[in-house]
Amino acid sequence: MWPTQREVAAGDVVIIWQTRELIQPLLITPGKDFNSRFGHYRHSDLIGIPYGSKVTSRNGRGFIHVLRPTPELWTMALPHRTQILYLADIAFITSWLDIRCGSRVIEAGTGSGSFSHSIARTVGPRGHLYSYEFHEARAEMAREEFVRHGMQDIVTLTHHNVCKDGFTVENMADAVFLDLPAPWEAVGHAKKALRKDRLTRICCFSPCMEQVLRAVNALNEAGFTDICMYETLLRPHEVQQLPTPLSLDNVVSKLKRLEKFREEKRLRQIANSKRKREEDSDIPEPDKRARIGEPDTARDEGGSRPPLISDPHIPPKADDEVNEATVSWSRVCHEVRGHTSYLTFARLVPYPAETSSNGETEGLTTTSE
Amino acid sequence: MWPTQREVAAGDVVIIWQTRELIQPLLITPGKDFNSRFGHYRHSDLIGIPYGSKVTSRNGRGFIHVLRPTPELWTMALPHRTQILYLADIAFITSWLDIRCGSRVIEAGTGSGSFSHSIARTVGPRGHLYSYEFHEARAEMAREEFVRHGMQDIVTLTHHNVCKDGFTVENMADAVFLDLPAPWEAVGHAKKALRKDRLTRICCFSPCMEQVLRAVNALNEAGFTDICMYETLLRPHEVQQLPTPLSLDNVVSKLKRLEKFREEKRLRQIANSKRKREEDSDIPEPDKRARIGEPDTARDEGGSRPPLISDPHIPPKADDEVNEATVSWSRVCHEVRGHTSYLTFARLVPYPAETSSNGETEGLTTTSE
Amino acid sequence: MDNGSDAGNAHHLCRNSTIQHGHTVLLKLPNGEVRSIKVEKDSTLSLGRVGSFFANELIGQPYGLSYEIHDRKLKRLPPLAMQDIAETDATNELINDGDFVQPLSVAEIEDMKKSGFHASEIIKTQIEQHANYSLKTEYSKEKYKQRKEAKYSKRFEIIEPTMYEVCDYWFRKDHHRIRDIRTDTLSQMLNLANVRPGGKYIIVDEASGLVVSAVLDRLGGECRIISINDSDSPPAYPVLNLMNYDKKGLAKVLSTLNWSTAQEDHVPVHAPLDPTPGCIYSERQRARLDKRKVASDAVMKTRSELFAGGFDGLLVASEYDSFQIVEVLSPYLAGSAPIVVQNQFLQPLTGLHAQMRQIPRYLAPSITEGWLRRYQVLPGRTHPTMNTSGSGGFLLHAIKVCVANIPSVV
Amino acid sequence: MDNGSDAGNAHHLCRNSTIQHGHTVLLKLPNGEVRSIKVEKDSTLSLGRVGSFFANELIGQPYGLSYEIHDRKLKRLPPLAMQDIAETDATNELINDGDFVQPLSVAEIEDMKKSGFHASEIIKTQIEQHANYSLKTEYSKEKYKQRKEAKYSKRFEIIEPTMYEVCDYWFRKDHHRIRDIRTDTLSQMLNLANVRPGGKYIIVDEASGLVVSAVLDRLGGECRIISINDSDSPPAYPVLNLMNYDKKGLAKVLSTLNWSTAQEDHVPVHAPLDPTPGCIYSERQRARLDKRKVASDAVMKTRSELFAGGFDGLLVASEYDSFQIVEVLSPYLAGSAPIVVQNQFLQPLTGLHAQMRQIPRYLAPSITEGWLRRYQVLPGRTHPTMNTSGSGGFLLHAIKVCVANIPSVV
Repeated sequence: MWPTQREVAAGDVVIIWQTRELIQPLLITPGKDFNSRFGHYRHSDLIGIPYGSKVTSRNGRGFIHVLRPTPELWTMALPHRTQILYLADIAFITSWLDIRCGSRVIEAGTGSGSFSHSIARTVGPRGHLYSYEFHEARAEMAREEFVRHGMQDIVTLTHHNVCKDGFTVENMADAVFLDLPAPWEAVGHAKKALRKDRLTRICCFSPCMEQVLRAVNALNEAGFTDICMYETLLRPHEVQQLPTPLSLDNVVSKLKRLEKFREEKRLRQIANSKRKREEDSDIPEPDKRARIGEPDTARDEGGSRPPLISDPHIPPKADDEVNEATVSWSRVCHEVRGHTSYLTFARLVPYPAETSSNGETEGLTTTSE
Repeated sequence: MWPTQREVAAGDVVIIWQTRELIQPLLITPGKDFNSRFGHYRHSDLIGIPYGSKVTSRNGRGFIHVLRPTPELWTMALPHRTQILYLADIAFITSWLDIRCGSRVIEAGTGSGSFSHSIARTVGPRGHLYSYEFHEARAEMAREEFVRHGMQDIVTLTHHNVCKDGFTVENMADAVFLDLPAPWEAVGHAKKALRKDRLTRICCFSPCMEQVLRAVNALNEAGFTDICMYETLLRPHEVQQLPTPLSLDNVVSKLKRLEKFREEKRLRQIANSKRKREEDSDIPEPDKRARIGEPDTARDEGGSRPPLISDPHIPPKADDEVNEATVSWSRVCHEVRGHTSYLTFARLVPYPAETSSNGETEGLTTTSE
Repeated sequence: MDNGSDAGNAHHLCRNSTIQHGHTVLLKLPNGEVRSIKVEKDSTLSLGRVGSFFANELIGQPYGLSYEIHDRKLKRLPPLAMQDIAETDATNELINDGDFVQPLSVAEIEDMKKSGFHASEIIKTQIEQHANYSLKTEYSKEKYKQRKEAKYSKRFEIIEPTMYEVCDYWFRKDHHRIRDIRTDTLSQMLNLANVRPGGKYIIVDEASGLVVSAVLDRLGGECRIISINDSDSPPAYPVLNLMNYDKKGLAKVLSTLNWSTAQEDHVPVHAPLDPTPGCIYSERQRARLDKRKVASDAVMKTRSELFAGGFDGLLVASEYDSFQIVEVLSPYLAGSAPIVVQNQFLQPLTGLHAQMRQIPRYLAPSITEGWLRRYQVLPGRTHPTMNTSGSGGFLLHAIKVCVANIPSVV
Repeated sequence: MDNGSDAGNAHHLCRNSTIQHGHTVLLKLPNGEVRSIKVEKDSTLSLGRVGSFFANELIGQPYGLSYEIHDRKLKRLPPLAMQDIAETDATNELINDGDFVQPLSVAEIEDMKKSGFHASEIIKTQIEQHANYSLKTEYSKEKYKQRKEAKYSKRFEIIEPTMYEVCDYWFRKDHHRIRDIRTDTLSQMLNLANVRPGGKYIIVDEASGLVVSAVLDRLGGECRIISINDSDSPPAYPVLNLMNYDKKGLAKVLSTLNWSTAQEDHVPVHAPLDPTPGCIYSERQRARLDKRKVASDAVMKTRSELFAGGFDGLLVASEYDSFQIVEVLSPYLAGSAPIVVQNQFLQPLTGLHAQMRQIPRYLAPSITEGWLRRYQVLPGRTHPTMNTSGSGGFLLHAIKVCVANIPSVV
């Protein structure tokens, strides 16, 4: 799998983290450059630096972080060949299927390889992943990717229609994961591939409920038991630094000042208008006068508001005594993933009836391992 | 519906709130007593007090709150005749079905009346609820309850199998709510009952996915459109007052004091043991001596720990400088409702094709209202 | 029966069932986008790519129907049956997750180049992406076709402005301005506050008028509302515009105070409202004085009404210190009246809860968070929507009780 | 191949696939309850109403099978097919919501009396409740029957102690002691921390050893763990007991420091570890001195190992100030190593997030909450479980990066 040495070496696949939304893999190739809106970088400058380094572009346009790939980072960075599996599902499936260091696992199909990378990491060199992909070009890309990532000894990739042709191994897998449009067609083959000397497990990954109902039925008929179904998601929370909520006292005092200001202004205007009227007493039509004065007053009232006056569309939160205190509040992000797939699980129990003709009444036996 | 006057009167149904878990209705009947583990109360003492009063038992055994019934409180207090509908579902269904003051609504079945009370409250005397219940005794209890609650003018209750016999009204309901095991059997009848002069709406309430799939199909075939399905729940959060998390500094200083104490104790023990050995030098077997002394030492080490020493099973959070500061933190309650039912909604649009022979190509028409 | 004609009735603020001149209406376009548009007599309404038509075509039409534009004329369409409907998630799903049905984008090619892929690999991928399309299931093909169709259809629907639709529209359009109040949360607020015909409510609405509009719509105006705001001007409730209420009818059921005039010890700084004897006033000045007096009298009347108390519920959706709000306004609630406080963050309600539960006047404060899930229910393809809203806001509710000790003995 | 026999191997802490003398095993009883029981050779194990049997019957048996007790002997049973299974929710649903299938309880009768119902009404209700039962659908009847059966069955199952099952068992038994870490959250911690064979991890586990156990189980001991605790004694990790690890093998992969010995400037107050010249020591005293020296050497070695750094990940589930913990321990992480902090409350992680994002050493701190839903999938009766856990804890994860500025120019 990906190298574990501390420094970046030529030929390593590294993860270039630019922003949360811009994370991409890079094959370190001396002589090549990496260019992005966050700067220009020579691959050769990255060789020998510790993984996890922040690298600044000398032209000052920005910086990048050079990270060691993990299946989780790879999932954020990988070129999507199909809809991919995400952390919550992968993690939960791995646990439920009891996939551990040394496990032998089957997956179909390979897809974008998101699950494959995570499982290969977990089972390690003592375990093995048998991955099947129906689509030839996709299988080829995945195969090259696995080689580039040093996973060829852990993963065996087969271009194969498992629904029709079954799996290439028999009686040896600890766990089977089916990410297929019609998993029920592969359930029988999966049973053959699972080892019979101990408890083994299966998972069908299906986005639609109708697929679940058919898969459950097929699993039950094939003799799988403890059938159960889960959904799991991650709710991402975002943290916001916000001003401490204002006290009503601030609002009241602001509103009072505002009222006083307006009243004073009005009285000034009346006084002005009175003075004018007295001065212009030779003009006989006060109505006209008033009509002339009116727009002025209106403009004045509307246009020369003190800065404290609020736009009625924007509640006036600011005050003279500006509230400097802030709080860190969080909430779930506005738009989140609402569904990925239903996870249908089942177990295959090595009950002696499987191998004996009289299971129902047979006494206690001990399986030898 | 329930009286709106400010004071409790004889014949009122009130809600007696004892604890969050103990909320019950009470019909105020002069001469009767109300007895609970929170005290003894005369009904007549409750007459004339304002709704919302806290009433103390004179024997000092406790107090109760006398509340005005609302459909929400009633749902918490009602005698369950069937599995009941809860706030989140009732509220959402009411909104989606556009049930408002004046609406004419159909529900089947009545069940425990939780939905009926909420709808009757919302449509008010200008609207009407036609409620159907298949089960005779349950219908009878609901009928009596509606009378006791002054709802007889708003609700018409019919004991009736709507799947077989349909509804008692035609072309007049604004909305239909079906809480039936096989809603698809009533969809055709519902269409008849809905008015055709404007947009109307329907909701099927089903706990199982298989019921949803059949209901969706039936709605589509009956000409309902905009079929959609929702689930809604309330996540209750609990607030806890907790000590502010301790700093590591406290732990470190405690661990250091502890280490010092132990070392001093050990040195004391060595000194003691040495002194004893010198005093008892006539005894020739130091091994035996030590063996005798050993249990003492062990007991001492194990038994006379200073109060600061931690039980390894309970991490020692307390310290000399006890942290008095607390924080209010919240989390979702440990066990919560995970599912009630799936809510399948649809609309019935008054498209002229309904009444005309050539709907597909017909030009614009204005319905007269 | 609902009809726009009696909107002026003091007891009824009925929802309009037909579109009238001057109404603002919501239209749903073929791509699912909802747009608000003002219907002015004799004008032309443009829906961008969907086309244009004469506003008069819509006037008098009932809400809730679908049309197609033909030569600026509307043709009424039958509603879509399920088999004609594209995936709910079509747009999102294909953009976010289903890139595989599209040839490589320029950005993707750039990314591949940057990742050190050879040109040959990129070309191979391109071919694969196309091959992929032909390999896709019927299901995916249909989706792709429908999305294309949605792009070019001239169909649109007039949305009936129910409270549910209006809330949903604003939640999608600008959830910040309605403080993240989602349809489920709004519905719960109305039920928890026991909103019923004939009720009197105090509302603090900094959610663009959504809460006020919801109560008005639910009760068809058979209610009395005092709303409290933080400004010296009447509150701007843009959500209310979609209700197309008659202004006079509205004024009879809804009055507003601000945090200053809502104080019992508030002393208005106002000038004498009657003309000063000996002064000569122009007609305009006199009209202004009259208007001032009417406004001032209205405030005084609303103040008296508030301070007289006996309100049936308090609904709060505000940015200010919510404990202060509850403390200032709860004295005007009748015993047993519900208090419902909304916030888009949990933390302020946690604090409010901690403060309220110290005070016997507030019975059983409880915090809840709404959870809502929408499903696509197309035949054989039933599943929850792939994307959803993360949060629809939090609620704290409690019951105002009377603290006076009333003893009882058997 | 997994087998208990090689548990002493330094590189393998394999899970036992058969039950051995001294193992603690989990048993699932007919009512769904899971119980832990210690299997001691030649003893009798009692499962209450289900019955008793000789422990030796279980020794040597593989995990994961079902048995029935007959005369203190075990008979192995075939696994239950779906049609033989009772509702997942059977117990809860009937207790919480389905009172209608039961006659009135004494408490209900009391409540009805108190509510002013007449005796005749109560009797009517009683009759109705019974009538109700006969009217119930086949579905409900079956449920009722199955629940009755569950009560009297002698069937039990030995649960294979997978990390998933162990976490689930503790979450149900005492979620406080594992800090609300649900199976989904625990799984995410392992993946987010990039737990892989051969990795070195620093773990702060105040979750009864759940996190330490999970990492050990996932890697079969092919790893190195330093755990930091807050006590002067080795940490009590009760969850680890269910793993039935060989003590010696465990000591090779797991070492513990406390917050004092994990400080670089820590000066041990210890006495001379070599015998004081001229003193006479008993054999026991000498042994005690030796033991002290071994313990002290181990601490010194673990300290050196920690301070040498280069760890592959930090996992924290602690009650203490999590920012301090991260600040103290992150220097020992290799560049690019993940940091994963769990808490059962959101608020402390919100604070931690606000502090960490000020510091360039922590890349992209993110907070997530796990969401998990279980379904019943019986034929024709598919639905999510009626009751579920409200919270499975929160996670903050970030990546430790190197702050040294490395410039690059093209």
